[in-house]
Amino acid sequence: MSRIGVFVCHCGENISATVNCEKVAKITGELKGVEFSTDYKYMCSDPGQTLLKEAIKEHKLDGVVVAACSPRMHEPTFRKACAEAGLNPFLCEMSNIREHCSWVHPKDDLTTEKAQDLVRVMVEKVKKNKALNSIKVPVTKTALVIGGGIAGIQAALDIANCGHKVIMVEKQPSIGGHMSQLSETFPTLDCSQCILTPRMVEVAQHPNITLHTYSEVEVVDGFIGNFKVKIRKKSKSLDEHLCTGCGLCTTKCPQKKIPNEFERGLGFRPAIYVPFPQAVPNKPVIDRENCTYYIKGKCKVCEIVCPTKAIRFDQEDEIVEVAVGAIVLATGFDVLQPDFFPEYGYGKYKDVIDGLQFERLASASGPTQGQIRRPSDGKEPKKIVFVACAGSRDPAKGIEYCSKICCMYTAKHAMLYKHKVHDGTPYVFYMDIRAGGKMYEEFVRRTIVEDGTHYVRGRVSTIYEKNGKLIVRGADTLMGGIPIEIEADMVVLATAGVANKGAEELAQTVHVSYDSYKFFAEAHPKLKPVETNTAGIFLAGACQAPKDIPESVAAASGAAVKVAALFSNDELTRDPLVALVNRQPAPVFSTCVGCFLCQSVCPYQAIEREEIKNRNGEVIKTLARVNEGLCQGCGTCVALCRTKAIDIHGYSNQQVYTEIMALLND
Amino acid sequence: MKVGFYPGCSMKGGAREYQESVSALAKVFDIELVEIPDWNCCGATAAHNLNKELSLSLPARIMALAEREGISDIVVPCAACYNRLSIVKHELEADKSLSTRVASIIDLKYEGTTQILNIIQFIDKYITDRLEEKVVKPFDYKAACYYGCLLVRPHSILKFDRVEDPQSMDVLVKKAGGDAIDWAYKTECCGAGMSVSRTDTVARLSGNIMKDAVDRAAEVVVVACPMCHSNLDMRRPEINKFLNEKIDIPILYISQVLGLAVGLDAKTLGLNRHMTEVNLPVKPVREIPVAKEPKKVVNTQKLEA
Amino acid sequence: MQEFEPKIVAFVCNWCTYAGADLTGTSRIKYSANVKIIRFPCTGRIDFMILMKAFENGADGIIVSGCHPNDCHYSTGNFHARRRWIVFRNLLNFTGIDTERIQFSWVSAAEGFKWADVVNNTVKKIKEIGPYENYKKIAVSTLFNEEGASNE
Amino acid sequence: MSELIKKVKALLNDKTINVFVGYEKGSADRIRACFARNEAQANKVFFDASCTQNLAGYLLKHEVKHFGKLGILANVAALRSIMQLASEFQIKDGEVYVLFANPDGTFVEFNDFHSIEAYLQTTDTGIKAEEQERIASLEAMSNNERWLFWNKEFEKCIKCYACRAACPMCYCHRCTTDVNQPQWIPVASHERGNLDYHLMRAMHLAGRCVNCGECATACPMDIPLNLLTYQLISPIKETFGATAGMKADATYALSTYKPDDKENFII
Repeated sequence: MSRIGVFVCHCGENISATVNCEKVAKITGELKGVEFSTDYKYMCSDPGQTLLKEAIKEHKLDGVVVAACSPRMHEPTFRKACAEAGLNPFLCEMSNIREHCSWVHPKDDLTTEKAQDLVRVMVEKVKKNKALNSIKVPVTKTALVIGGGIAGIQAALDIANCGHKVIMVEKQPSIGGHMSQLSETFPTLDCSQCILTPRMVEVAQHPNITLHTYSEVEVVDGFIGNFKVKIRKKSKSLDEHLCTGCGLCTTKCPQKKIPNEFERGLGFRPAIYVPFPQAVPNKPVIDRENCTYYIKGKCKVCEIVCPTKAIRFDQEDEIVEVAVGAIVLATGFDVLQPDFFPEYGYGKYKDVIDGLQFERLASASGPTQGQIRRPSDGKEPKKIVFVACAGSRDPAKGIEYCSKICCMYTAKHAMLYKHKVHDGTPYVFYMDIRAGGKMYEEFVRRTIVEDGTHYVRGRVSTIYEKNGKLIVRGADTLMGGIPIEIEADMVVLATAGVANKGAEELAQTVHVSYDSYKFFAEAHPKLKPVETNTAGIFLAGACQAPKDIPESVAAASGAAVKVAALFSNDELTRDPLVALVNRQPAPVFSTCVGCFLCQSVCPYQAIEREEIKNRNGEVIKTLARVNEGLCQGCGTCVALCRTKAIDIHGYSNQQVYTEIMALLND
Repeated sequence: MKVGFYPGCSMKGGAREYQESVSALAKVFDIELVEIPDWNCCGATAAHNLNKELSLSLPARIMALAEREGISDIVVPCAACYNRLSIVKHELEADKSLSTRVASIIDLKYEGTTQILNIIQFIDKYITDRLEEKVVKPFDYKAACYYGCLLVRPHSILKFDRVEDPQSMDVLVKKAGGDAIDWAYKTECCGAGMSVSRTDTVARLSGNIMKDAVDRAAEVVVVACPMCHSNLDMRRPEINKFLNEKIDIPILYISQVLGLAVGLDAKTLGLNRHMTEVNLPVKPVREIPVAKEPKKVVNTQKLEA
Repeated sequence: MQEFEPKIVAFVCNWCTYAGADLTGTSRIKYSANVKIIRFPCTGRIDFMILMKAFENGADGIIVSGCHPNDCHYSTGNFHARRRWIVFRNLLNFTGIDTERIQFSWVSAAEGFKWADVVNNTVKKIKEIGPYENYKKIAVSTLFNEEGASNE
Repeated sequence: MSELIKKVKALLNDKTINVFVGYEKGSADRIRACFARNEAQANKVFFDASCTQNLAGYLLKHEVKHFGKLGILANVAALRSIMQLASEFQIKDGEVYVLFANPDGTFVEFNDFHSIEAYLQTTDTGIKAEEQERIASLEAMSNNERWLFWNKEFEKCIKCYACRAACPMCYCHRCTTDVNQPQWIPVASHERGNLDYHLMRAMHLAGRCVNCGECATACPMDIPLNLLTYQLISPIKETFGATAGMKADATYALSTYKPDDKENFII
């Protein structure tokens, strides 16, 4: 027999003005199993809570119903009070007789009757409540950062500086990402390498950071605080401990004509190479696809010249398994591929290049040592056209979003061009100039006013070559849409920023969701911008959406704080209102039949497979199991389960069934 | 093989050679073109400027008639007619109540089951596979394929291969043995219906098209639209006056190009009907790479004007 | 004769509609007292059998409400619920159960006015169609409180 | 016939299978399922056009499973049952030997799920025209007429659960019917309990029913139970693009979603 206490709150006059609280307390006090009932002016006040606590002790209550405001308001208050009085907090329920009753109905008997009904429902529900304990999950205080661009670097350093271990995985032979390819950065025009490389070195030297370059994440298992990750370290064909990074091998390699990815095809590199001079780690890798030895079976020039005998042709990929408590995704973005723009001749005409290629041309360490030269004949372009929104904001091309960074870098390109080619004429075709940001609008103004860049508002319809010139045809919509043709020497397309190659596969590997453009999805667009729907996995930088450097860094620091907060306790405490699959004595084990139709409804991948084995270790049954660390308690699986093998604490089948019965049968 | 055929007004008038060449080509490939009985005007530009229901009902009636005849595919060689029919089909598909309304106006059952094919889609569906084996006189010329607007736009409805830089006519010309050049005016405006009212505008727009083609050494411009054809062909004196040049390269329909390649004679294809004389230079014979039995070698490519 | 006061039960999700109904209260927008709310974590949790039980126990109308598509607190619960209702509604129609008596809606935490409208319109509609006699007949004729067994 | 028996014997002899689920003639020559484990039993295996039962219903039955490796004489419905069971992780590829009885009288071995999927793509798996008509005629009725129709049908139900036992998809060890905390479905076979039970059964089979019709065949009271689940097949296909029992790795229509699923009743 239950001993339930009912506490009806007047909320000053907020409730009692339309509900007869004394009557509610009296009538509900007569319900079966109610041991004590009372009404009080302000239940949430200190005396009100004291009243509650003392009643629990005095009447040895085993369940409490507070009829007051919305549980969304004061449920935590009263559950805490119960806990302080020694009653399990999950044996306390609230009836919402203010927002759902007194405030929305007039003063009459029906309103009081409704309040009684609402209390009765909770009295019956609380009889089915179970004492629950918070779920404790241990936390491995090591973070995995996937991606070594500026976002990954920032996140790794911030976490490491909080005193936690960080494992960084980078796909390329060096960290640095796209930022290391940039020439100068808007709006201050400081040199990208100059501000980035100290950070890269800091990562390499930080005692808390372990760096795996030329590596990829293959498998992620587990859940918040307890991930198990397999990392494939691709073979560099090199003993990194022996290599001193002298670079002799890279100068002697007979293969010299491989398009250099770092220069975006504007330069060449050998088969054994360091991607760029400031690379971290500054040790070469052998590109096996292009290495003469791996193709033809002989060469080995690098091995011969290596002073420390560090070359290892037979080195194999290595799989490293690590345990981490949190993951930061910072895998960045990519730009559109050439075949996207047949009308712009990108990929067809050598002098139609993309923004990243222009960055390399403008970079002092680039293929032209910072001189603006056109790729076809090396001449200095005297007339140059920049096309903003090349692909972006174009529903016909399937990219409806704004790539956000192009307005600014295009203004920067025009400015850099003008600084380097004084007698040159830059044109910018644009749709809108989106220069929201500190000093951004001023920067664009400078490009237009001081550097005399011709901004033409309109889209380019086509670009074609004629007599050695690139004819750029568009319309000037501010001049009444008149057609405009420019005979340019070079064209730079501000190609749309798109999700990185392999983003979809990675999202599936780490179990995070992604949007229709394959950018990783945040848990809430406003209030949880660096969290994902998978607890313990966070986002930093342009893997989420196109972002500029300051935004990427801010997001990275945000993600790092989330990781640090997670790591601030040895154990994670979670609300126990989670789903569970029932257990029964052998040989049934559970009424779950293992159809796993519930698996795909779970937004959190919390439903796992559990194999029941006999003494010989043979699997005799495979059951679903809810991982308490991942379950967020939505209960969609509960409603789906045909055998009612899954139930959920707090909203159990027994509880909701009883609520309906109580509500409709007075 | 039977395919429905909608000629529209131009096939019966200014572009008779287009119909003649399409029919001749179809015959070579054993395709029977069934003219839709009692067909009417597609409404052209006029109807949809005046009355929405009229502009929907005219093409709907054509398609309804085809349905009644059990025709599943209609080839519509005129790009303007093709455009109207396709857009109406799309609009009626998207709005069932409109479709019901239109059916009551035309007093015919309209299901929207017929496929509307432009000339290129028609060739791709029924001819391309067998084209190369039938080529006896490779069309060995530098050809500028001009698509114009009505064939390719709006892209969201017509879904032509690449809206800004279409390719499919180039592919056909190449299959016929030609050299489809890369040029810049594939989809630029020819001046269209301004032909009569503003001949000067047409001279300028079509002039730019012809100039670029000739500058890139095109020997012929290939089209798939009677309107484009008339502007580039019939307005040649005005074009030449505007350009202050003498451009004399011919404008051929894609059906004529393929017709020549499969060995049809000039008269059958109606080449004599063009305003600008079709005077393609005779080229030295190129060996046709044929795997099976060697084809008859033709020494001269004689064109009767 | 006393006016028919229908019994209407609302099954709502905690994050959107429950909060929206709270806002209705905070905004002091009045609505009919016939509707009583049962809180669920998510529309995804609302088993179709719960609706059957409501009719069986004498409900004349049912409201099922949750977050708008794409707004689910758990990101996808309402999408699954929507599929479930599409199918269940088909089945109910086919078996002659009056689906007019079930009002499905999306009410967000900001839609206090909408919640009042949903409630008032549903009450109005149910008053018009009257008590659910068909279902009550089979329910009442056989009610020998079998459920009592589960209520310890 | 001898060919089939020979095949079954060979399968049993070389231990490919331990038991073959097929048909035999019982008393009064009525066709019934048989479970051949030896030569003598194999000799009784019989097949002709009258053998229409979906034998896949036996595959997960404990009493059959414990014999060991199973072979089955499958019709189209059984093939689809196997696909659906595979998608629900109840049968693994290669676990059951499948001999398909072609309507032309020949027998085909299906060695893997892939070949079953390929075959199902080419064959008619829809519901029969007369069943479609019955559904259409019910749909043409008024709501109240339908209510009366089904009430009358459900009134007959004696809760024998033969429909559940015959259904290849009702393989739960503990049916919700048997749950008593809370008692979702009243035990007694009164109108309310019957309505509850059949609604629940139809919902649990929505998106899973392979339209074999065994439920209606098994019903001793001749309730057209199959119509309940059949009726949901086409809306599920039209709205969600899903058909049960066509692929071994299919996803269940009710545990997936599209953000733009269409409905017209949620305000």
